[in-house]
Amino acid sequence: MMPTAGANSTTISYREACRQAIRDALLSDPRSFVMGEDIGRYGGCYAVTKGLIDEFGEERIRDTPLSESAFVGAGIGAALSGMRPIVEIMTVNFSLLALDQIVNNAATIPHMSGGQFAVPLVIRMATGGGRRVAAQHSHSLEGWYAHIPGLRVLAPAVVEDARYMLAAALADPNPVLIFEHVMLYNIEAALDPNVTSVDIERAKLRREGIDVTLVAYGNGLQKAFAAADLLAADGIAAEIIDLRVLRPLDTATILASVAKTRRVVIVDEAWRSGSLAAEIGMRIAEEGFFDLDAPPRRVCGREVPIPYAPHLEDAALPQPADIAAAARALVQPAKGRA
Amino acid sequence: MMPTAGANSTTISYREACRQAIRDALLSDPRSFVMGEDIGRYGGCYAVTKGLIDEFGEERIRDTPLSESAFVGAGIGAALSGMRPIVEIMTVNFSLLALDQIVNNAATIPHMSGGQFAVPLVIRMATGGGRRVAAQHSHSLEGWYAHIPGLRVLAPAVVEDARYMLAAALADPNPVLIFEHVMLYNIEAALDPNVTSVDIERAKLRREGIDVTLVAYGNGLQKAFAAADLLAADGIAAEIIDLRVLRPLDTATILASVAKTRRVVIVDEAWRSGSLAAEIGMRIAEEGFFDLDAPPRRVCGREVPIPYAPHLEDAALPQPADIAAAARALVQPAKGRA
Amino acid sequence: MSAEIGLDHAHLHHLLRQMIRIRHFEAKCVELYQAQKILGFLHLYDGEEAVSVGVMEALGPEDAVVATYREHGQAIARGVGMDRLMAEMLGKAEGCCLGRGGSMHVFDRATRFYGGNAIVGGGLPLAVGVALGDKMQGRNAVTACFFGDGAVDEGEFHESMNLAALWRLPVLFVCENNLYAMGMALARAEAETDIARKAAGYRMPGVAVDGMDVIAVESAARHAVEEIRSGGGPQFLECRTYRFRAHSMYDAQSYRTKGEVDAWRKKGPIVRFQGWLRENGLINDNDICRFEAEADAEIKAAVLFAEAGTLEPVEELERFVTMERVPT
Amino acid sequence: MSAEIGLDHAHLHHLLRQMIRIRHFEAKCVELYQAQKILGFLHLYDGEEAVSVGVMEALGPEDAVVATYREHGQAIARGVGMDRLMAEMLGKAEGCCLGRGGSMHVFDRATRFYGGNAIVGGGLPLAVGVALGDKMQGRNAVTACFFGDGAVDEGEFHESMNLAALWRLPVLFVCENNLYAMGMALARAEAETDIARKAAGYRMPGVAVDGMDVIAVESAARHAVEEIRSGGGPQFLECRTYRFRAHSMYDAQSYRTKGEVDAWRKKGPIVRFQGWLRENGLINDNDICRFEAEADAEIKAAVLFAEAGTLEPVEELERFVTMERVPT
Ligand SMILES: Cc1ncc(C[n+]2csc(CCOP(=O)(O)OP(=O)(O)O)c2C)c(N)n1
Ligand SMILES: Cc1ncc(C[n+]2csc(CCOP(=O)(O)OP(=O)(O)O)c2C)c(N)n1
Ligand SMILES: [Mg+2]
Ligand SMILES: [Mg+2]
Repeated sequence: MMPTAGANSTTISYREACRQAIRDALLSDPRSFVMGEDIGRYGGCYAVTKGLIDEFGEERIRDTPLSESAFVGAGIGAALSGMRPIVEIMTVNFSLLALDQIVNNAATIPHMSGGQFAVPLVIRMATGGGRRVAAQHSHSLEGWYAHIPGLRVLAPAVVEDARYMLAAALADPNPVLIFEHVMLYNIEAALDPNVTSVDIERAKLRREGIDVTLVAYGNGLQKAFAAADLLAADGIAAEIIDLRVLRPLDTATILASVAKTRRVVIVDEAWRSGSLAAEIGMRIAEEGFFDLDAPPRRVCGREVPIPYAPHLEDAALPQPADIAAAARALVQPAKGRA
Repeated sequence: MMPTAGANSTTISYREACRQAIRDALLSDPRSFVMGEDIGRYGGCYAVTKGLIDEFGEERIRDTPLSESAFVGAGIGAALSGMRPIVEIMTVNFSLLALDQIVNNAATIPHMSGGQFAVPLVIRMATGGGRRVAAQHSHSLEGWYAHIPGLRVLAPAVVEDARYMLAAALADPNPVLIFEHVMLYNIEAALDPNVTSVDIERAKLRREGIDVTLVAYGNGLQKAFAAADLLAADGIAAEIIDLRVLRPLDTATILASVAKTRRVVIVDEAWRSGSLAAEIGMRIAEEGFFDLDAPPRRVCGREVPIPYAPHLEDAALPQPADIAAAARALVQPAKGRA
Repeated sequence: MSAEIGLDHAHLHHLLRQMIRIRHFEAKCVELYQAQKILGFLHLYDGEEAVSVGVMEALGPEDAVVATYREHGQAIARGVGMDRLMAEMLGKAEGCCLGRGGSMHVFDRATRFYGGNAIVGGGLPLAVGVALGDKMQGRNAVTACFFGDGAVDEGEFHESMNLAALWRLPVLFVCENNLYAMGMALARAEAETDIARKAAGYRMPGVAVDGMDVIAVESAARHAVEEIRSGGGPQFLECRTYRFRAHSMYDAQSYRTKGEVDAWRKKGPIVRFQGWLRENGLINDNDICRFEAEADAEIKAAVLFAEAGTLEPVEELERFVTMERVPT
Repeated sequence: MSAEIGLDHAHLHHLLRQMIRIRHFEAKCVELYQAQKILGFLHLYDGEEAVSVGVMEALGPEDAVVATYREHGQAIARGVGMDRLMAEMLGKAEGCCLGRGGSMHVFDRATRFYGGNAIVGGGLPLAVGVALGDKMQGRNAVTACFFGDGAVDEGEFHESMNLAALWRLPVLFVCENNLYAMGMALARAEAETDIARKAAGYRMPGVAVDGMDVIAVESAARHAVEEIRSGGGPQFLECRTYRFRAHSMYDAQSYRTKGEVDAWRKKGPIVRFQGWLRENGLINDNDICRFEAEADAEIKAAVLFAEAGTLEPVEELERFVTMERVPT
């Protein structure tokens, strides 16, 4: 197999970008290794690590038993002892089994030890719904992780971020979680040859507009773009902010856009109550209150376990039309205000 | 020992109220039983279940091994097979080990099974900081549970609710989580003999005021009262809303108060980013935007692992003076706006 | 009731018929998946039929079952109707879970089938609880808990085994050891690969049985269930079997050789049992053809039923997120 | 280095001195707790001193330790300075964790002491990881992981034991079996109460030793560490001991009888070892008095150091929530 197949081709997939990022890390830092379920022989449940075991061997591409708590904790311990582990939890759905290790050890030890120890660990996991795999396999719980002091939480929504966020994450002396949305692995894009790194600090303006700001992340960004196209047809120019970094939140970039458009719709596939969208909306209300011409709005997942039936799952997740409708209602209150 | 010691006395403690509530449940419903760590022989880590094993025996006061995932899951299974389990997780800190069972089974099975099965389960746990037990034992994660569809989440902040919420929770055909704040067990109050039940639907107006609304829950309520006294000294009349029910949120009661006072400060001991306070603030911004004379404010826990050193823990948690200051800044912008 | 299996024709034919029903049902599922009428994951039981068929024979209607996400065979063997099962796979409102659960989440109240569970190991604590509830309510019921070799790696396995043994609960732990957890070979996942032996660490009686031999599975299960019913506490049954197909419909199978798969296919539960019945003159080709025809007819009807099914109205999406009453 | 313990006076005296230092240190902690200078939980090691003292003798500076929340003894035996330890208990900035961790969270980089952990079982995966990291970096270091009998109930025990054995990692699992998890007697918590035997379920060598006999603990630990260093993979050491006091400072002790406690006190690690040394003329009362006086002086100085300590400025509260660099 060709480890870097696609690297030179003009466009690559999000999946391939993730794979190349991991491969770069393994080539550039002998302390790095990958650990997780079925990442080796199987090639990764989403084929992200395909072929890496052949190139780097079983020591550095470490298949683990089904023991989320133990291998995530082992990643923390390995980081404490000088390694730079890249732990893969197949999906966020299974990360609940490792949550104690992440919250009580990874996020806590540096502060609790008075700065004696750092935990330079990266944990990657797939997240999100849309694959028709029902309630236990479709969670969008990245917002929970964004609640935890000590963690940095990333959500690459474009191929470029999938390609370059990992290197920045590994350079961070703190535990960094990377959430790859299951619906993004197959998207493709051409990489700008002049870009070889990205920051993991700032949100990013992905599309300029003057009428309303759409704040989104992960798969929500795709939907925001689709919604912006719908809005454009109505003569509404939507500005799109890609959060990119879910913790710490880059509030400044969001506020600057809202100050310009004076209206905001926050897109979040997670359950509405207690969603990250609530935090973003509240920050806008706290700090941008007098810039707003209309209440902040959010388009979130319906508060139900995600059903298997496609028409029900589609109804449970935010869709471009919902986002466009919410934006329209803000821009054209007369017509739209529900 | 006297199982109902204090039952007839005028005032009882929050701890005793919890104990009486459990005893009532055991006496009134043969399907109910208590299961958890050290609830029997030891009498409960906060002495809530003290003596119950002598009265009801080991079958119904079931000491469990240190296996949070297994005994919480067992509670779910027992509920499925017709029992009415009252599961105690010593503290919310350990509930992370059982989170998979709560999220993926308890909260999901009724909907996922198309309504074939209900999970009439009550899970009690202690929560919160303030006891000088440092980062791993001081979490305020009830907000996370309030994010999960299918659960009802209660936070008794007064002795009356501690005394009567359990019965309502057991009557609910759905999984109900009750969060008892560790700093409240010793508070005392006289029970109104005319009150023998409480609802688990509505927030409650605990103090009337016209200048600003303080929204709080759990131990935050105590702090809100203290803050209101400080504010009263400055001639500011604060209205206090006790959330009581963290899921589903009673937005109407909050909005009604805010419509009156036009200013709101939300108190939450949890970490600020992604806190329940964010959800409440966002709902006010969404639905009460035009009622507000000033931005919604929140006073939350600092975003740090809770330190052991008392002066640091106190600094990490919201204090009455912080709440009063935030309220003052809203009411007297000239003076206070930071 | 005795652990001796009635070796009369009727019973033997019944066992074969059950395995054929499962095998053919899933073959149809593959077609429907390729036609994109079944979506998401589809974990086939192809090769493991003898396990569920054998174990379910030992259970009565009062007993309970906790299943995995590879549960079509478990459901059919338990008696879940093919029509409602197929409708579920197609996401129809006529499905046993209104189409909300799909392939991985089959629940059926009538047969006390407490669900396919898609979190590996997630069903074990649940099974312990169902058994606890039954015991506290004085029912002499057994809960059969199915899980794979991979689930043995999880902490929930350890906690649940201990709790069941400690409280002497009526649980039959059935480990479907097909030697792989997705692509993870048992020997690469477990320091101790003799799974049945692990039961000893909890003072739980445990045996390993040839999971490709439906008679062996049934008699071991009957024996275990008798022990449990007589108040002996939980039992552990490891069924050594093999998954003939990919983990879920498609995978590169880079983790095993074609030769390994072919060798196991020759030991397949149906081909082997059929052969044994033939050799002993306990069945003739007409019988087999009839069973297959009957199964195909039943499946055809199930597909018709499912295809003709309706979609749950989107307005019902939030129904049952919270229940209004506890169903009885 | 051989598993034979140098039974010379110096070494024997050292062992006794270490146990006395721990016992007296904690006696002082009780006073400070009653004076409300130590707050929160305070889990005393009273009665269990021989375990840490014996095990730490088998470790070198290159080795690592993962401790529990009952870790004063573990920390002192490992060589954490009493002054910084006491300052930590008093919440002072001069404490090893700046006063942020307190009694349950002693960390010390200099001795590779990876922390007291207040989540039962939470340290086991960590220890597996430290050992994995050391092994991958070619260090011939051993990680000693301390945990109680209650931690054995947790799923993390199961997962960590398997992972360490599967990957043959240099971990010494030290179970401090004091027969109770808070008020939960081992026999009420575990179906199999012979903890050492559980190691077999992971093909890990495991032995049980009299945890009240410091010599027995040291030689068993030395033997285990040698095996680990020679590449034999992890070892399991169950130390049978007893907690003389309440779980944490105060509890009703409704879960055990006074008689039981008194019987164990007679078998106490210090009184017993002292007696044995005396009988064999290996020590005289002056030595003992001297050791006690030295310990008390050291403790007095530690208390003075701690009392004189400062409070970390509140402005520093958010420092180290995220690190600017990885300390080396
Ligand atoms: C907790 C958890 N981790 C990982 C997964 C992903 N996953 C689904 S099935 C599977 C393999 C399970 O193997 P086994 O238990 O042997 O059952 P089998 O599929 O072989 O029947 C894995 C890893 C999951 N569903 N749940
Ligand atoms: C996961 C978890 N559950 C419960 C607790 C509460 N708790 C603290 S110590 C303890 C007993 C632990 O017993 P053991 O492991 O035997 O250690 P010992 O205290 O006897 O040294 C319990 C239940 C906890 N800290 N963590
Ligand atoms: Mg398997
Ligand atoms: Mg113990």
